[in-house]
Amino acid sequence: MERTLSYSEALREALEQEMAADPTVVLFGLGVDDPKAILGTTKGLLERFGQERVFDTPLAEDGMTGAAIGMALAGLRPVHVHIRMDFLLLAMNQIINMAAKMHYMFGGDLYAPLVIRSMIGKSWGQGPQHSQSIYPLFMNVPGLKIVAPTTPYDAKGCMVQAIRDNNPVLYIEHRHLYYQKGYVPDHLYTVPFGKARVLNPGDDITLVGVSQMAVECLRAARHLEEIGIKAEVIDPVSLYPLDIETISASAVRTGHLIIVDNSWMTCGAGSEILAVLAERGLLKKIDVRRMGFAHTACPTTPTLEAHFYPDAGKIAVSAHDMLSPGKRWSPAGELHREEVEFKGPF
Amino acid sequence: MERTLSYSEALREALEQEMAADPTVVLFGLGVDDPKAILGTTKGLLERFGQERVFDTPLAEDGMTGAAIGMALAGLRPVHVHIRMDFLLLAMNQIINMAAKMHYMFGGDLYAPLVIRSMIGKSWGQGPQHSQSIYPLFMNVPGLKIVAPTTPYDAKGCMVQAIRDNNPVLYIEHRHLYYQKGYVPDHLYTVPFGKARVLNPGDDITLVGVSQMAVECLRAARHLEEIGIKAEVIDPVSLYPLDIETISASAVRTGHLIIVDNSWMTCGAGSEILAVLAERGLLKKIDVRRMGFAHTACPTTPTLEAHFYPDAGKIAVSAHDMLSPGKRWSPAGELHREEVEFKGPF
Amino acid sequence: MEKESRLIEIFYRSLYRIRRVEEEIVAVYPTDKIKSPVHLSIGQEFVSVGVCEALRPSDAVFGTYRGHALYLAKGGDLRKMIAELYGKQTGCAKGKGGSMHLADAAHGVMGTSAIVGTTIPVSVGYAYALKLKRADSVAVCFFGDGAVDEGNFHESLNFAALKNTPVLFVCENNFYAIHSHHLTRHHSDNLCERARAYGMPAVRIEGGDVFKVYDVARDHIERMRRGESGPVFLEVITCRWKEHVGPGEDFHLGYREEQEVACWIKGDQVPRVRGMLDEQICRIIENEVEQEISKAFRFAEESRFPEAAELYKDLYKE
Amino acid sequence: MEKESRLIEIFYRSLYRIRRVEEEIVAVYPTDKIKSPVHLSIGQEFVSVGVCEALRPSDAVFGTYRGHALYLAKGGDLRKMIAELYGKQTGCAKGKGGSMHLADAAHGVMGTSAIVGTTIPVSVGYAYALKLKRADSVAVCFFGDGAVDEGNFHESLNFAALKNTPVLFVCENNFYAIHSHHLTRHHSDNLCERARAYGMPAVRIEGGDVFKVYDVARDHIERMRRGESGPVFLEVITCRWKEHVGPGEDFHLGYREEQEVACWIKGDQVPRVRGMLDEQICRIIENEVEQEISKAFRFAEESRFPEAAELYKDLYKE
Ligand SMILES: Cc1ncc(C[n+]2csc(CCOP(=O)(O)OP(=O)(O)O)c2C)c(N)n1
Ligand SMILES: Cc1ncc(C[n+]2csc(CCOP(=O)(O)OP(=O)(O)O)c2C)c(N)n1
Ligand SMILES: [Mg+2]
Ligand SMILES: [Mg+2]
Repeated sequence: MERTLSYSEALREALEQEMAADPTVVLFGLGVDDPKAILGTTKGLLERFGQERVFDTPLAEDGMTGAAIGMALAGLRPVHVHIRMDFLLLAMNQIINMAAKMHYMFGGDLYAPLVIRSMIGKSWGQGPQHSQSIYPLFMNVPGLKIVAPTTPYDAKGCMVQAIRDNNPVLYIEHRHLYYQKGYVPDHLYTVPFGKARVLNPGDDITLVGVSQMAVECLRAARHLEEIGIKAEVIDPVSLYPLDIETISASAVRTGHLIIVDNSWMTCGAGSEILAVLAERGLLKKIDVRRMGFAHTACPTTPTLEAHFYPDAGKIAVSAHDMLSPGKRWSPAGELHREEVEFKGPF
Repeated sequence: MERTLSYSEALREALEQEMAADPTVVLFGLGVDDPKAILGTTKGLLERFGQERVFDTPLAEDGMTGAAIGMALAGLRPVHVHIRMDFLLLAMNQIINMAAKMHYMFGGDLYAPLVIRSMIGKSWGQGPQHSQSIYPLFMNVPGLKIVAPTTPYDAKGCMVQAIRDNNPVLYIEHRHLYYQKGYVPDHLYTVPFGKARVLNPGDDITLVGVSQMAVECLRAARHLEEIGIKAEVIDPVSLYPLDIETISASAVRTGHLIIVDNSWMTCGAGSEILAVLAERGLLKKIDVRRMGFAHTACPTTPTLEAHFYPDAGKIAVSAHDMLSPGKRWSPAGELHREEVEFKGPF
Repeated sequence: MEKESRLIEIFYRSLYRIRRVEEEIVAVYPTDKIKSPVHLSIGQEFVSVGVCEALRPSDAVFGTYRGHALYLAKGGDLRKMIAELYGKQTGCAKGKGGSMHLADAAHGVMGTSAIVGTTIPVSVGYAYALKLKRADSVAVCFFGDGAVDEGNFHESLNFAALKNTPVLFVCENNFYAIHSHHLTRHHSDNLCERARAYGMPAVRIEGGDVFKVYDVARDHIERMRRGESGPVFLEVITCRWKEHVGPGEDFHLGYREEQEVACWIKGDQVPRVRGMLDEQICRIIENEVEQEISKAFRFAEESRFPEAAELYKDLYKE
Repeated sequence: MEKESRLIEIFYRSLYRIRRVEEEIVAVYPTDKIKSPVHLSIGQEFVSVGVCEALRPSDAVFGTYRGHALYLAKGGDLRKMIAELYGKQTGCAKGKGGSMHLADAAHGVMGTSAIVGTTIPVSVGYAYALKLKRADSVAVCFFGDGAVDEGNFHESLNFAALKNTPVLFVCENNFYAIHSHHLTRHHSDNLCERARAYGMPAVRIEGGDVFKVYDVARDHIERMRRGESGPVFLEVITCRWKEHVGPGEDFHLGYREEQEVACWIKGDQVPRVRGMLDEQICRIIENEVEQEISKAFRFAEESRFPEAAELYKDLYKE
């Protein structure tokens, strides 16, 4: 039988196995060694690898990012953990002014392999400062790699790849993905960056979902299936490098494309994908839309939050509307909200 | 005769007149009171308004941005100056986590009118950390207004508007614009945000240039004119809110659109503009391209820097290539490098 | 004496009110009516009460996600706070901020933030403006021992001392940032020494006495009002009884001893101050407070949720 | 004695070499062959020389845009540095970094940065790694009095002290950040006191004596190597003779007195150390250095500029 793990277990396993395999890997950040162990993803690592390699830090996002760069320059492979992506806004200086430029600005003489893990918060009133998902800010900047895996399989493989990569890698996790389950091999393996994954094949419309929005797209695909629409769901997995070819080939085939950003849309991943397709002259025959967070800070109250985020229902409605303009439809009954399990083969 | 000022004089005049008109305006930042006076733009203001309203600060970008927010909450209208836009990466926390959300997250109870001036560096080996132009990072974030005026007229009018605006405004200046000359009325006036400016009318192709790239587009238009191509040059002036209508109407009319970002292109202003046009279904008949910084850190040596930036010559070649694919052409003789003077009426 | 006992009543009312409000939050929380993380001040109320009683409505306070006590002690509207926790349109942030983002400009509550350390420089800028305006008001910033780690703390104290702004920094040192002990984040237990190095007086208050907090705060604040003092740093040793976030206890996690908290429960200021007053008076106060609280919860329950049209409202100020 | 004079020779060579290299930069600058902002260390060389003579090649240094002296004192390749200033392919950063971004990993020059304060935490992380690896090497971070203002300074010193990492912080206090005096940015002239508050020894060296710098640095560094010391803060008082950026002087700007600089010129370490050596020996050293310098400039002149294909190279490490 296939071995099934949750996303968070996959992440933990990647860290544990790679730390065992490579003694230069160190793991730190607020709470990595505490009883909650970053929702379990660092559980047991302190005990196994000791407090020199697994340690808590002061609240000092920029300073600790600089320290991570220094460790990397000295030959370690640091993994720096942030329990909210919002906190990266305190570390932009070291991430963008230093890490992203380290190799280039010294003409290749220095390099800084480091992994920055950060988690996207959502719902239960996380509110304006605890729910941001600012990957578009990093996509703009050359010198970084950015991954936002969705499946447990990719969570593990991308983490191993991120640690082994010789460049700064932003590894983006969404809290709501932590309980997703799926096939995860027990050995160490890597998932190469720059290859999107087709989570569901289909010929009628292409749905691209970033991070947890890939799950919403999958759910939307189920609703659409009920009315005979076959949606292809694509998870970009890595945002830089971005696998535009897979997206573009699918969109050309289906003629309809919705990109669902897990962030604000202005200058977002959706904008970038549409811009590339436009430059290639592919949009003459493809209908396109973007979805994403409402252009406002994230409100705390659930009634407004529901309007703030795209979800399976809204995506399905939008897809249907694109294919049958003017006809009204909305998914019948309860929305598909059950956990989606990811099956291989990968 | 028309009254002509340089961009930097216009900026200085805006500050001086508005500070005289409104005693709540305060101006601070590293070097605002020093002999170089931010390339002259703060000259004489210390003497006229005193050191409580015009003051130097410690090197503390995030802290001083927080302080600016506090002053704004207390009823002042702070203008915080950064001599390089790169330094804003140290202040992202206060700008994005606080200023951008201040009004919304307190349900309208608080608001923080503040102006953040920052200058984009270019050439003479400014290099990777002194030439960044990170406005796309801010465009992604709701709650900010962003202007990057090109003409002296707009420099003054936008500064007055920025100060009077009740929201955080990023005011972006490009060093190379400082010596541009143009018509500037001597009285106080505002330039409303969200209205693009057509710097040169034309029917064959639309060139949109952000900040100093608008000047490069104007120069490109002169080259193109020599071979009978009439390029419409549009300066968005404000990036958020963005006047998509003016751009879109022009592009629909000319059928050809090049957007020249004054930054990296991935998730840039060009991406956003193309995405909006694509969603509106306008790209079925318009050919589009983006230009911008090479996707790399900015190299110091002039030979590589020349390849890093778009310029009038490259823009003209690209425009020509779009209109006459396959035919080779490049601007004859010396490139138009003379200062472009901006004429009204505005 | 008369005045003294008046003061004690005021303190008791404030302490009792905050404690009871948070106890009600604990009681309601399991119903999921409050869909927002709550960081309770239970056990730490004396810090906000002690300092805020030395303030005027025109003074400004700034705080953190652990902000209920501060909001209430400074005079923030209770009904609006509970409605805010419930995510209702009548909340102080119209449901957009929740427990972590309380403000009430009319009462000088100038905002609480969920990003550690972020309100510190804001308070300094506010104080700078007060000085510029020759106001005799002050700004007070409340933060935890975790905020001390952040660069913002340093930049703020440096600027405050440099410009001699009327700001009181109140560090509520409960020894933990989530589960990290102060001494796993700082080389030594010397926050006051750090503050003094910037050039400002610093006082550490141990023992959890609300009146001591009040006396020290008032003295410094009065000197600031008269322009005789610039910034001052106050470290108040305290203890969080509950878990970092949420309504429960957290001894099962094993990161701290139950004993640490037990000492503080023994020295709890609510019964202590109650003991200084007539039983009769206490009853009246308690009665009034209880009524106010039930009204506030009822108000929250009965208020409507914001409607879709509210989503984009207040992003920009006209 | 023999050893003493050997040491003096080494010091003189290093001081003379750095001074002369920068004088050549001043001479060449008007030709516009160096198309990059240069921040000269003229007058401040003794700090880098004093500290770096106490270091081994395996030790790492980190610096700022004002990094020529540090790069050279630590053993960085002169030819590559000049070629870098010229923007040539043979430069230490292949023309991509220019004067502000020097590195030479082979000699332990682990990078200089144009963003004030940014290398401080990097040096601390580097030192953390050294400790983890049980290496007997140290990390040294050089920065100006301006960097002290930044949050990064605070976060770095706090973490360094907490983890007891072998890092020497060298603050070159020339009293100005561009044109802003130290005391317009700090409440008082007490940087050492600030450092001590984090829990580390701090020493201030006045008077500009290169040997004093060396002695103090060496003592602390040797203790760090033996694991007997954690981080140490060194404040070295110094003076920038030239303008903040560029080859000229800046007395006409009026922000400082010519007199401030004159004192330092009188105490200049280059002639002072020269005076401790035989004229004969000095001549030999000077001759060798001059030849090395002309060769380096010739090398830079003759090297080719990077070609277009280089633009995207080295953005990512394979
Ligand atoms: C900049 C930042 N980093 C990390 C966090 C995560 N976090 C939330 S509360 C907290 C603990 C703060 O402790 P302290 O300042 O002592 O306040 P207390 O909770 O004890 O009142 C942390 C680390 C955050 N909110 N902001
Ligand atoms: C974070 C940041 N803020 C501002 C600047 C602009 N700037 C460049 S050098 C400098 C002065 C720094 O002074 P100091 O640290 O004393 O070094 P010195 O130039 O005296 O050697 C400033 C403010 C910068 N480069 N980085
Ligand atoms: Mg605490
Ligand atoms: Mg200095």
